[in-house]
Amino acid sequence: MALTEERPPLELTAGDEPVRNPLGAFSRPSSSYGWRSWLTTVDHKKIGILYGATAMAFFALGGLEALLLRVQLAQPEGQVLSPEVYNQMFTMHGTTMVFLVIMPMLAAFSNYLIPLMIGARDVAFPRLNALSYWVFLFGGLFLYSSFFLGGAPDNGWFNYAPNSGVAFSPGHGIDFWTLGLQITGIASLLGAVNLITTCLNMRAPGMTLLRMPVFVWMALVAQFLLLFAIPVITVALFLLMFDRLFGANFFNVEAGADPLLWQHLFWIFGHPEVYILVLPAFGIVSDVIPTFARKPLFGYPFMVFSGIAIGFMGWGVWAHHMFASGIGPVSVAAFSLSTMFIAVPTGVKIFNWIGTLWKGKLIFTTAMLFAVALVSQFTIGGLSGVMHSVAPHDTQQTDTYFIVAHFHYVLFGGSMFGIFAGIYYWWPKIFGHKLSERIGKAHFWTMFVGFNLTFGPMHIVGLQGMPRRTATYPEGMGWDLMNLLETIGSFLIAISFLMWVYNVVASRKNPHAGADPWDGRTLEWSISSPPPAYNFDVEPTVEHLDEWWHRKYGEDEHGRPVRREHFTYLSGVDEASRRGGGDDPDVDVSDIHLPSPSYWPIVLALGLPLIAYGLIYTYWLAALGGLVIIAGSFGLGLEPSVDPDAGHGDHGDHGPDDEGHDQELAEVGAAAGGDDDEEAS
Amino acid sequence: MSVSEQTATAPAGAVPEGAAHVPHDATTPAHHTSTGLSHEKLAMWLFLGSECLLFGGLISTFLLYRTREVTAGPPVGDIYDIPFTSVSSFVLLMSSLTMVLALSAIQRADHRRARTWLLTTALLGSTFVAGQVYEFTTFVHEGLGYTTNLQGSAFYTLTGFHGVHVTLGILMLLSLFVMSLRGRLPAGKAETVEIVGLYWHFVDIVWIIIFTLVYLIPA
Amino acid sequence: MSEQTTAQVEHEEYEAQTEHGGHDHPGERTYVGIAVILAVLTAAEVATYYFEDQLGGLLVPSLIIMMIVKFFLVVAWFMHLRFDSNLFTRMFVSGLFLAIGVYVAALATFRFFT
Amino acid sequence: MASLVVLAGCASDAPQDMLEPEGPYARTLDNLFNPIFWVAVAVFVVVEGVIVYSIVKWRDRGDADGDAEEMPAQLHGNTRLEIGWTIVPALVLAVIAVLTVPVIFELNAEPAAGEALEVDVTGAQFWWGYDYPTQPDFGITEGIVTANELHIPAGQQVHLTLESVDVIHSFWAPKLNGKRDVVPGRTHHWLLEADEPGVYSGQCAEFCGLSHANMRLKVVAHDATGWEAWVEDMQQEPVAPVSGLAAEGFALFQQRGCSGCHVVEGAYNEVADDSPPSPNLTHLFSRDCFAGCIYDLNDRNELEAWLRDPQRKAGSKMVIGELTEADIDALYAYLETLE
Ligand code: HEA
Ligand code: HEA
Ligand code: HEC
Ligand code: CUA
Ligand SMILES: [Cu+2]
Repeated sequence: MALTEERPPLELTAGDEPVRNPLGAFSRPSSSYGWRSWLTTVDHKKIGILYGATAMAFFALGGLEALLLRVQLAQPEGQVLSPEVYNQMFTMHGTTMVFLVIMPMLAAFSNYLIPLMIGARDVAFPRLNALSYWVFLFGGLFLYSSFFLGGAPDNGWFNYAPNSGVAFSPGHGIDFWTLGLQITGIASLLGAVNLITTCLNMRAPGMTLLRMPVFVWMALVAQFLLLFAIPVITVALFLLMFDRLFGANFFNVEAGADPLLWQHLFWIFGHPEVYILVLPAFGIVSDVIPTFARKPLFGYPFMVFSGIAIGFMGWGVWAHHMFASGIGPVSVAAFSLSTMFIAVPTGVKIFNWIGTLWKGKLIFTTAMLFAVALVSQFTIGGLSGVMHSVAPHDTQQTDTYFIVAHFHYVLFGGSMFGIFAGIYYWWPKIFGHKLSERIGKAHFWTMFVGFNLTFGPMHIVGLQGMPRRTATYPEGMGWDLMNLLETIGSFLIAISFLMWVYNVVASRKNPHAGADPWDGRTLEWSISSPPPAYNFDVEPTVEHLDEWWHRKYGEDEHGRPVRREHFTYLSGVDEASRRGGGDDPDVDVSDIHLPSPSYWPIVLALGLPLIAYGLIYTYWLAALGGLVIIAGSFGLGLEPSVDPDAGHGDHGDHGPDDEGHDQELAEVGAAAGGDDDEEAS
Repeated sequence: MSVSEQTATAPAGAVPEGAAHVPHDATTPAHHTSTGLSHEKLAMWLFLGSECLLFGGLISTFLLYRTREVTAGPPVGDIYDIPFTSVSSFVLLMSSLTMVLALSAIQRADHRRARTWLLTTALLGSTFVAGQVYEFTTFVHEGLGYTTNLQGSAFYTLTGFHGVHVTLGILMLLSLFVMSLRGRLPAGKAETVEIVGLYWHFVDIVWIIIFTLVYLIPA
Repeated sequence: MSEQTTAQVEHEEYEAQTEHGGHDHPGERTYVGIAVILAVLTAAEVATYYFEDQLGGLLVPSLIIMMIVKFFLVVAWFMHLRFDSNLFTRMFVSGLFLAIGVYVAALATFRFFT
Repeated sequence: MASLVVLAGCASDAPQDMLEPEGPYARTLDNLFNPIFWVAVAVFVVVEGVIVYSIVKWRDRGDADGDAEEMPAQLHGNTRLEIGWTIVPALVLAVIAVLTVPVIFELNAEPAAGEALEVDVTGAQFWWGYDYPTQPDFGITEGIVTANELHIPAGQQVHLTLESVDVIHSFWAPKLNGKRDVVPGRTHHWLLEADEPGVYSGQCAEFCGLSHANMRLKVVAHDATGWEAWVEDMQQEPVAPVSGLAAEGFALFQQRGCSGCHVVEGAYNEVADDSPPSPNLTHLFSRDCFAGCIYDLNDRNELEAWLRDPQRKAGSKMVIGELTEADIDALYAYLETLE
């Protein structure tokens, strides 16, 4: 059927080649249950869950670091953390939140949802997908291992040169940072190639680009940004790494280097990066709000095009992070202007969301609360962004808490709120039951209040001249009260986060929510919850934007939607969980081929941290890592994606047709092989 | 980068995932994708688009530092051996020709020629890499080491990255060669050759740029 | 004889896969022709090295133009972008132009071009 | 939120409050900020207002009629409206742009020769050095070197030349102007001017290592007579003490290695080649604060504590052997003579 990863025909019978275990190392994993299955899975849904769980674990860590920052800053002359520790904390906090929380969280949503939303059975390269996840995980663990190996990186999340050089940062912390981010970068790049290919190539029949759900669109734009931004930071990281490990001179001022080179490379990556962090969240709320406003998204094409415009313009504004760095008035003016105008497409989004709310019938589930909170709180962050873009005055604002306020409003008020909206919204799809709405609302309101209490006052202390990244501040600056409030707020956020954790645990036993608990609009709601491994019993043929909605609802003579008597789910849904009718598809699913699980992704991924440790400690280890990677690449490459012995995932046999077909291929293969032997001799 | 290379482009001697379509299978159309294009080829083009920003960054770094005074050792422009580099550039350029010839042969199922051309391409590539190694050694003798000055670091890093790309390409070509010997590379899999070829040509065009911007245009 | 048949089968198999079924690939002659042009251009490039002084202000523009032509020839013919799907071109060109735009702008902030 | 920010505008006793400028450059910035701030407030009010209105007006109250399934009108969009809210913000931003761009160039303009007081500023981990080249127009007939406290005449344009000896720092005195990064390997310029005599607080604003938080500075603006007096003082070489505790300290200053790093003009002019850049102590006691302006020089204990352990300022580049209390007393007595 519609699977791309078909069994390579010639492998089956190519003489006496041991196809099954190319290196004879393992026999192929076959289980799809139990904990082991998680190590070898290539199912985009499981991988999505892995990404999500890992990201939330890192969120707890990054949040814990933030709490330590806040405890230190609660009062002037704080003594809780030494400057050494404080600097590690804010560096790891920023790095974690950006690279190990929000990016993977959005990878989680993209992985889980894109195939479901475009009517596909998996992503284009399932095993590569697994590889991405493991690479990401090992990169994150590698970075965190620095805490136990002499100290974490401590130069801030943008790690300016030359303070990042060996002369000023002689420990290994920065090495962990450069190498760790290179590893996670590989994961992102692989993911980008994979997901873009998926979006472009694996859409169900009729799913034209302009019928894709907005989430898919925004994820696609974000993946393009990743595709092009990751190599830029890779260059920066390599240069720094070569400086540190091999004595190169890229940021060696004595040798005439220009420290601004680092800033340019970092921010050419860094600014697109912030849109990578927020666009998928925009996508999430663009799907959540219409569902709970009971109305289609207002101005779908504008939403799509403004997203593309943001992605595009996002490349031309990076130097707004360098207004004070001395790049000269002409450059400053150019980047100031380009930055301002990025507010236009973003404004379009805000207004269109409001247009969707307008005259809707708003149902305030927790997901909806978070979504609307994004619209209102992101706006605040966006407006302070516009204030920064006024370059002359940014020389006052930059490197103060006014900036810290800005980016927490866009990152927390934008990305995190969007992520929580998505979590509450898709939870029943992913796990079959809803999270408790009661706890959810408590979570939301605590978080909302805590968030504003934490980051709101930062605007004020920022304008009052409190610089960021300072481990301590003196009395008498007028910052004391606000800092105390911020710290209290941060603990409210922490409590709200614990409420969420509690909700996850407490809701385990909630009743099954059914396939379509929110009366959703997009295809993922047309299949059972959780979806079967193969997603769709029948590949959907798409005729509309919001296809599932249109299958459920027709129009009466006044153009008002009325629920249809008959519509068909796209995979078997159990009787009890149907919401307002619907039939089951009538097809035999035993014919669906799925790629088989594989050990190779995790093995291959393991090679990367080995190389990284090796570069820091001893090259032998690096060589070993290299071997693991080579072995892993060949293993992954030579292994057929569908295990011929595993009975094609779901059913033990192929029909007689297949049998004959294999036979035929065998002949071709043998003939070709035979010829070659003759020629070769 | 070497690592991401290997994984992202997968094919080092490999059956890239999903490469094998099943043309004889009645239930599966030859190309079942929304665009009618194969996943692997699309993925390769995306990857190459991404590589533009990688090499762009390295080239820009070099250009920036090429205009700066050096504090020790010779500026790199003083020790170029243009005739030598021209020859090795020419070798690499011609390897692109042999690469397309290999592809065209395999599409005709002319396996013998395909193998010849694959091997020639790999050999030309190796010649280029050998030339680079030679160049590096002479430069070091002339007093420009990796750590000597800004330009040394930038030059070796840029050309080194390119060299690693060529080397990976050679590995892929050799893997294809071995696959073909073993009869695992029928015309039906010509696309694998094509994809490796795309990578190979890309590495070649990067050199076309480097040759002009780095070597020929005076600082 | 048997080789012939197998080759044919395989070739058809190949053709069946390519979306336009047997669209025109440039033949080997074309490839060789392109290679000749590339070689000539390279020779011309190298020649500029010996005539730097005579060329004066023309040197850099002429080198850049030759570089672009070579680039274009390889991409269009050897990499088949001329004949292949537009989508590939778009993916590649967006990376390429983005790289040019971004890095030229970055270099400009260093007053590289003045 | 907006109200909070307004509140900030009114808040007093914040010595680094950028919303209360006390010099023409900072005021130019503030004047630019004000309209933009109010534009933002207006957008904020409109957007949040409409959101709140929508929430209140159209939230689903599980209507009494029980017809939960009744749908609102299915509006798909309104192109004219959408074009409208694309264009209107663009126009608003165009206005902001027109206000902004001239200011960028204005604040980067270089003053004509002789018009401004020239000061060379050096950023170092973790203190500021100031070097006043000879400028007879300003009474400076012989170069002046000092640290951490920047003295300027009030009402006078000051042109800074910024250089760093190690990593990136950023020079910032909020009430007088915005920041300018101090980047090693590059020479940057910046302008300052204070309306009135006074002391203006500031600090390094680019993360520069362990004591980034402790790299503060003061700008002291003098009236005309104060300025003349200061210049006069600074051009006097201190007299080396010949007797008493101070003389002991004078000798210890060399024995304990202080003079390997610190210049005291007239007595110890040469520092060791491998010494880290260190503040010039010639007129130490003309200042009120020291070591990145985090300690009060008028408090004897602070300086003694510093000599006991300069590492109390984390990461300080001043590394000395242990001093006895007697040494410290003597050194203090000597340092006190450096006025
Ligand atoms: C999710 C991430 C995200 C997003 C979306 C944004 C969005 C924007 N950012 Fe932000 N930014 C960051 C994350 C983000 N930023 C981070 C992490 C940093 C700091 C990095 C560091 O130093 O550590 C930063 C720093 C930063 C700076 C540098 C400040 C400094 O260090 O000196 C600037 C300067 O211009 C800036 C500007 C903007 C602008 C103009 C937008 C715009 O896209 C915002 C547009 C949105 C709106 C304006 C609101 C909605 C619009 C309307 C309702 C229409 C009507 C509006 C008007 C007419 C004004 N940002
Ligand atoms: C998405 C990104 C993101 C998010 C969500 C956050 C969340 C938070 N951030 Fe920050 N932050 C950044 C991105 C982010 N941040 C970045 C990029 C920087 C710049 C870094 C740099 O300068 O280099 C920064 C810097 C930064 C600073 C400035 C430090 C400085 O300049 O000196 C501060 C200070 O208050 C701060 C605070 C907080 C707080 C209180 C939260 C809170 O929202 C956190 C809430 C806390 C939790 C959610 C934790 C709860 C967990 C527990 C209670 C443990 C439970 C355990 C189990 C369940 C096992 N952050
Ligand atoms: C290794 C070099 C070195 C030696 C030796 C040294 N100092 Fe210092 N000193 C410094 C540096 C560097 C600073 C700036 C520290 C900072 O502010 O972070 C400094 C700061 C000071 C200051 C504060 C100056 C100001 O204006 O901020 C005083 C006073 C001082 N040193 C006195 C001494 C005395 C007395 C001795 C000898 C006992 C001494 N120093 C030895 C390097 C040195
Ligand atoms: Cu100097 Cu911060
Ligand atoms: Cu930005």
